[in-house]
Amino acid sequence: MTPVPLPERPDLYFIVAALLLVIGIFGLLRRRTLIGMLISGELIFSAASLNLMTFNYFKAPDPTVGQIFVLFIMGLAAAEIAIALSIIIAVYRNYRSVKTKELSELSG
Amino acid sequence: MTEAITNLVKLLATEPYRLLVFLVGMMAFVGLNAAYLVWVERKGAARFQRRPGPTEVGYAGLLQPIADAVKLMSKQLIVPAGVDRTLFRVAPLLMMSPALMSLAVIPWGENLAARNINVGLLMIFSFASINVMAIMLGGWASRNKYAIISAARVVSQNVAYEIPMLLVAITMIMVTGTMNLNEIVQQQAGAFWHWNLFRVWINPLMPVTFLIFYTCMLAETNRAPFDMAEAESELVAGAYTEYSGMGFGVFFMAEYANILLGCALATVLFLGGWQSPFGILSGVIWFLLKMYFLVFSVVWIRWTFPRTQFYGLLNLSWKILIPVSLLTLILSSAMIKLFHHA
Amino acid sequence: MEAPPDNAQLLSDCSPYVKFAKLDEMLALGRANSLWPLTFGLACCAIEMMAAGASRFDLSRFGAEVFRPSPRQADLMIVAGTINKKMATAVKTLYDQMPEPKWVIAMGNCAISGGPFVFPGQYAVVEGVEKLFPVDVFIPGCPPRPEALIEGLLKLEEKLTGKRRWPVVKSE
Amino acid sequence: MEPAPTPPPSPALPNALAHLPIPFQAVDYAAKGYHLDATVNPDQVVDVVSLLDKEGLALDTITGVDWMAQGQMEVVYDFFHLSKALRVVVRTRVPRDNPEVPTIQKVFPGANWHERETHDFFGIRFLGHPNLTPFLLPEDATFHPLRKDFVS
Amino acid sequence: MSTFPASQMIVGGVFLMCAATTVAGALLAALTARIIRSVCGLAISCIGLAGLYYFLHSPFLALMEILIYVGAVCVTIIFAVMLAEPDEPVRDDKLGSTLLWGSFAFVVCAAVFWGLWQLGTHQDWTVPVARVSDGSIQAIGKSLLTTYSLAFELISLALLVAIIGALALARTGRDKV
Amino acid sequence: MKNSLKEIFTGFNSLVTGMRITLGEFFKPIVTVQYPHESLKMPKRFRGHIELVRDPETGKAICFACKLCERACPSDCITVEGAKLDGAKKKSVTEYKLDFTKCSLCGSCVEACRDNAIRYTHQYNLASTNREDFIMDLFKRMEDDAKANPMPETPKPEVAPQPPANEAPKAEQPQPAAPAQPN
Amino acid sequence: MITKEVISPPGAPNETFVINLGPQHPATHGVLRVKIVMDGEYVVRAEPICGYIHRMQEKMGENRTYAQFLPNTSRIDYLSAMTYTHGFVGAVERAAKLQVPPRAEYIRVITSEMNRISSHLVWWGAFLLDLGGFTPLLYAFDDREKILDLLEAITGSRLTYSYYRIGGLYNDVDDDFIKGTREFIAQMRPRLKMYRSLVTDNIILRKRLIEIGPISKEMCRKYGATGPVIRGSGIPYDVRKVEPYSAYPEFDFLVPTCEEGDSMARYLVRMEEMVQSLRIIEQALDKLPSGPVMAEKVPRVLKLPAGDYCYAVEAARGRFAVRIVSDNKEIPYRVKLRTPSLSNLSLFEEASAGMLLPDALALMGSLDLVIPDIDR
Repeated sequence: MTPVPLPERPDLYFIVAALLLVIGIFGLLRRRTLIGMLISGELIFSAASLNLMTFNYFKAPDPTVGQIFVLFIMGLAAAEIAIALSIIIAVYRNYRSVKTKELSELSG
Repeated sequence: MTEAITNLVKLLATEPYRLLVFLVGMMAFVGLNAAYLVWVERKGAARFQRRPGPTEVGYAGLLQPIADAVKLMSKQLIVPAGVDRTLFRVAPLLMMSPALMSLAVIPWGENLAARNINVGLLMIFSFASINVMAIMLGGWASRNKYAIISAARVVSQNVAYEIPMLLVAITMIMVTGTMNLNEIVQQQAGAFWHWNLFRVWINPLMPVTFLIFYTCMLAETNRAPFDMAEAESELVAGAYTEYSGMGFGVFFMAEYANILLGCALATVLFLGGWQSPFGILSGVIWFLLKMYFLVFSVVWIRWTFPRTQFYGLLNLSWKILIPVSLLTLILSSAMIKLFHHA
Repeated sequence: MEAPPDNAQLLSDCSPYVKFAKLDEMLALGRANSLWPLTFGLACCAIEMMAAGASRFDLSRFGAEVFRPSPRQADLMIVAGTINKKMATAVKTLYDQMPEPKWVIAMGNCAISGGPFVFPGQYAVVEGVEKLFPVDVFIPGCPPRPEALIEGLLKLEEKLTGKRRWPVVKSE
Repeated sequence: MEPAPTPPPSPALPNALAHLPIPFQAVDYAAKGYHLDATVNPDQVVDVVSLLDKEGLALDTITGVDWMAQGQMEVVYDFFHLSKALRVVVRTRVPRDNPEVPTIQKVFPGANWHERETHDFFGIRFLGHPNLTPFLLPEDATFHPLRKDFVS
Repeated sequence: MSTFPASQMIVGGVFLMCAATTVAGALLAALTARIIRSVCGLAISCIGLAGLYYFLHSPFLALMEILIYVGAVCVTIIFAVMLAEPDEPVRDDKLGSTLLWGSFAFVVCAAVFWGLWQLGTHQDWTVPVARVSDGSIQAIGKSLLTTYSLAFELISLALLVAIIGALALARTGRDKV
Repeated sequence: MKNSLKEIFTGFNSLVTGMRITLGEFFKPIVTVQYPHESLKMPKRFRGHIELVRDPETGKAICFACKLCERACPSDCITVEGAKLDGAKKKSVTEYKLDFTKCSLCGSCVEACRDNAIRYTHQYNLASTNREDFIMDLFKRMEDDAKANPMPETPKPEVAPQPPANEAPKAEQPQPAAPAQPN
Repeated sequence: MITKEVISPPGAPNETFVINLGPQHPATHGVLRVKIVMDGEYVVRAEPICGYIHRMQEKMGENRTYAQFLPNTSRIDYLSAMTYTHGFVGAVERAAKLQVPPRAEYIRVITSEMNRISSHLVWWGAFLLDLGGFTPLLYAFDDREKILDLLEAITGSRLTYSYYRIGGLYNDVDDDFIKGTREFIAQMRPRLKMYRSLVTDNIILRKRLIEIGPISKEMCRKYGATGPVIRGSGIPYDVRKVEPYSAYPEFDFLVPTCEEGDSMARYLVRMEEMVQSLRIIEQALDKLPSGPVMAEKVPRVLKLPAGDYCYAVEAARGRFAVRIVSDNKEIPYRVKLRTPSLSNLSLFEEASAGMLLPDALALMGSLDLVIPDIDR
């Protein structure tokens, strides 16, 4: 029996997705700037998308569903980026800083 | 013997080899073309200005690009103090590679594409969007005020012009019903009125669509009159100000490779690709003829007009091109729905 | 600023041990035929420099019409005009910003020696661009005709390649 | 784009500014190249210039002359009229060892550069000038080359 | 592909390269101190991810990933970086805390992977999958405009709101200064 | 709306007109004088650097080192030395140095010379890698010329020099015919 | 025009940055340096810094005799050298009470106007180069070569003519010149029409110039701007009309003006001036009197009577005035050169505030600067 070719092994995708998720969470927690956190957030989105696609490809009967969901995720991510960046720029203009530590006014 | 040849052909026909051969061939072709487009540009500019242009280096200056290449390669590469070294070095490559990769899906002739994929059109657009990143990173990494202003301009310009370009692409996808470039060309077989440019019965605004595409192509490749990125009289050399030697050379080549790509794409989408205008004797020669005519017109435009003002450029995109391209999109879909499909 | 080894220097250092003759020749030929000047005019001579680039005389025949606005991409600095003491530092900086190998043409009498603006007790003019950095070709005149600039370019090519490819024009 | 009417021929000049309280002297234009000439004290300069401004004259130039033998510096203000042939010269003299004149930059903003240039060349200080730094000379220049005793 | 003997290996290699690119890009994005490199990391990661999508037989998605993430999202972020220029502040915490965070992350990673693995292999999925469509662009288009038309509309609405919101935010931010 | 449409139309039209004009120029013949292969003829009055004129009868320099040119030169680029040769009535020039790198080609020297002893050359394409090439010894130059061709063929003042500033001009013809002389 | 209110309220964060245009920059046509404080792409404050080509012209005036100073005048504004020499020569002649023969005056007018056309052609090309169009520069230089050929044939030099002499001219013109000039006029008129359809009507150019960089009449007066700048703002000030000199009163020509005061107005004024110059040359050629070209009795050693003497001419960039202060010696006591570019540029700081960078550079180009003319 020939070994399963690498691209056909779901576990590899899972590893990548898990790594992406963890790196994303790690970055989200460790980053001190808003844009850095945003980027980490994007990584988490990517992890979710990859996971969805993997399950869809290997386990689901309709291969379009996963793609459509990922497309939706992309759309949402784009929207989120637009909003988030405009907030960041507005914050920057008002407070001259995008470092989360210095934005105590926001929480208080 | 014949068997061996058949085997060889079979081997070549298999994907990886074919891809490899075509990619290498494509790179050589693009490299040569980009170099000689510079020559065409210089010769053309000279003739528009009633002078001979390069004549002394080789016959009719044909060795000029080679002399330039030799010189650029042997120049000192200055990486100025304070720049972001990695990004500074990566940016030219990032500019060059997407253009090369995109050219792999262009069908130069029947069965003459490195890779005939179903989403060829999409691939070109998605890779083209990487260009912006490249100029931007180059400008940013240079740590030079002119370069940064230029980078900011490039982004707003390319974002503004990507929208009408994509809208036109969607129109074309709708009209042709496919994203496969090979199929798009095949649909335009026959005499020249079968070309998409003249298919006014599908969309009466087809020539306008072509003009929009052409304008956007000029803007996306930062060509005059939209060359805000390297507006010499304002920003010195714009994003490329700090680049010397081959770093600049690669940017320079990539610019011409992008022009080549834009013109090739316009040829495929609107001018019937390799199809001959008379319905017979189709072949790669027609493709090249059409493409070089477009390239010539790009040179022609550059040496005719002054540069647009930056807000004029954005106004043109947001106030004219986007509404009109939306109009053509809607019009085509309506026409297709009403007259051409069930 | 990083100073990587100068290619030309490296080559000439190695030449006793390695035969670089052909390569050298090719490089010289390439360089000589693709001299991109810096867009840099100072005074009257700059107009003649522009005229030399214009249709009547056309520098582009020698591949030298690619005037680069950024010193990083230029090979040749045509100092066309008077350099005064206020400008001298800027010119020097420009020269330093150009990547090796680079050449300088002093066009016009002002660039060669300060020209007619030198008089006893003068306080402003640098008496010749040679005081700032080495010059390869001198073109006298006030201002020199565009042909003289082309001739200077040919002289520079001759200096680079060691032979003159063009006929010598005798005036009269 | 319309062609402008030809300006009227010059009026009888000596009295053109006669209503102003300035001791103008009429000068033969053909011989000298200007019509009216006035020498005033340094502290009157701003007032005189304001009056000329109200008359609609434009500032031509400001310059200095170093009269070393007399130990004086002369500051010369040239004005011209925009529609008739009327050139007015206003002069003032200051001691050479302490040349100070009030600035007319508030009246004619264009005087800014002319005054800086005059300061460059002669070392005449224009009191109240916002930015009396070297204009044509290098930024760190401390010499005044057009003084007659200048040696480089 | 089957006619080419080493194609299995090449394909496997390319696959691993994609996976590695994805992870390496993500690491760069999360760890580097300079924001601009972080964005580059995101872009690299997205390109790798696009490769993975390609292996999952959805080239359309792969190209959309590049178009949207690299061409739009990353460019926008770099643009914002240019406007705001926030470099990461120099970290003052000690090695110990980094190790702590790292090991914590590793544990989470393992847990997540284990969970996914369990889910993927041991759950009772309908195997083998009977494909009801070929996953082509046509199929996606049809689904988008039939089954998922509501979601599609909602996403469009969200995007519209986002654009307007972004415009409003950016404008007021500027005017206040 | 109508106005903006009109603007778009006229704008587009202007672009097309521009492109038509440049295309027209594209097909016109070139205007370039391809310098090392062909060259322009300098006009008779062209002011190159100066040179000493030889007397058509004796073949010697006309100049007798009166130093008027030296004094007239605004940028001090001429140095003349003369000496009385044995049995000669007048001095004759023994050294004539021109520092061409300072010259402003104003022509003061030629106008100052009362005997047409100096004239302009038509050297218009000087260039050298050596600056010293332009500190010229005009006397030596003339001597070399004398060795090459002992007698100047025709008396030819380069430019029919107009009366210099200090002489009252002769009443001239309204349009003087250009003196026919080969160059 | 898009401009921005540039004065930030007090306490607002400072978002500006400084860029240094020049002294070597393609847009400054030489060695002007402009220190621009920018807010994004908007110019907050643009301060020109001059002196990078200061060549001591006024100092040299005190070191040389009147005749020796003549070549210098060609090098102040090398693009309209004739008019500058005219200004200096005129001042000396006025002081020495020399009567210049009419033929000389006519030839002065012809050569000055040809020089004006060639100067405007260079401006036109360089301005278009600023705006990013390269080809017009070469067309302009092409036409300019024709003028230079004509002038070189009579003066012997292409740029720094030194053609006028105190009391007349260096030498007379010949038939070839007159014939050539007539030919040139016939060639130039259609070329100007071609320029119009190639450039003036071009939509891109119009969008870039119309309503960009307005300069008011009052600003012109306050800063002493002259030449096409002031005429572009609607004031018909032209030295040739207001203080007529030389043979100008004998010719029929118009002083073109535009009310708008924007960059396009200055552009149109210069284009129209070329047409008017052609008219003047044509009339002068028709009426060219015969006679000598040098005044009688020009003293060998010229000493001007003590006093100060002014003379103003209309150079291509505006009013050029010379003030000679004499103390009855061979060399002047003081030579003051009032150059138009200096006054024209001095209003740039005020006029450019709040503009976008490319617009500000278009404004600078429309002022038609020659830097040695500012720095002298």
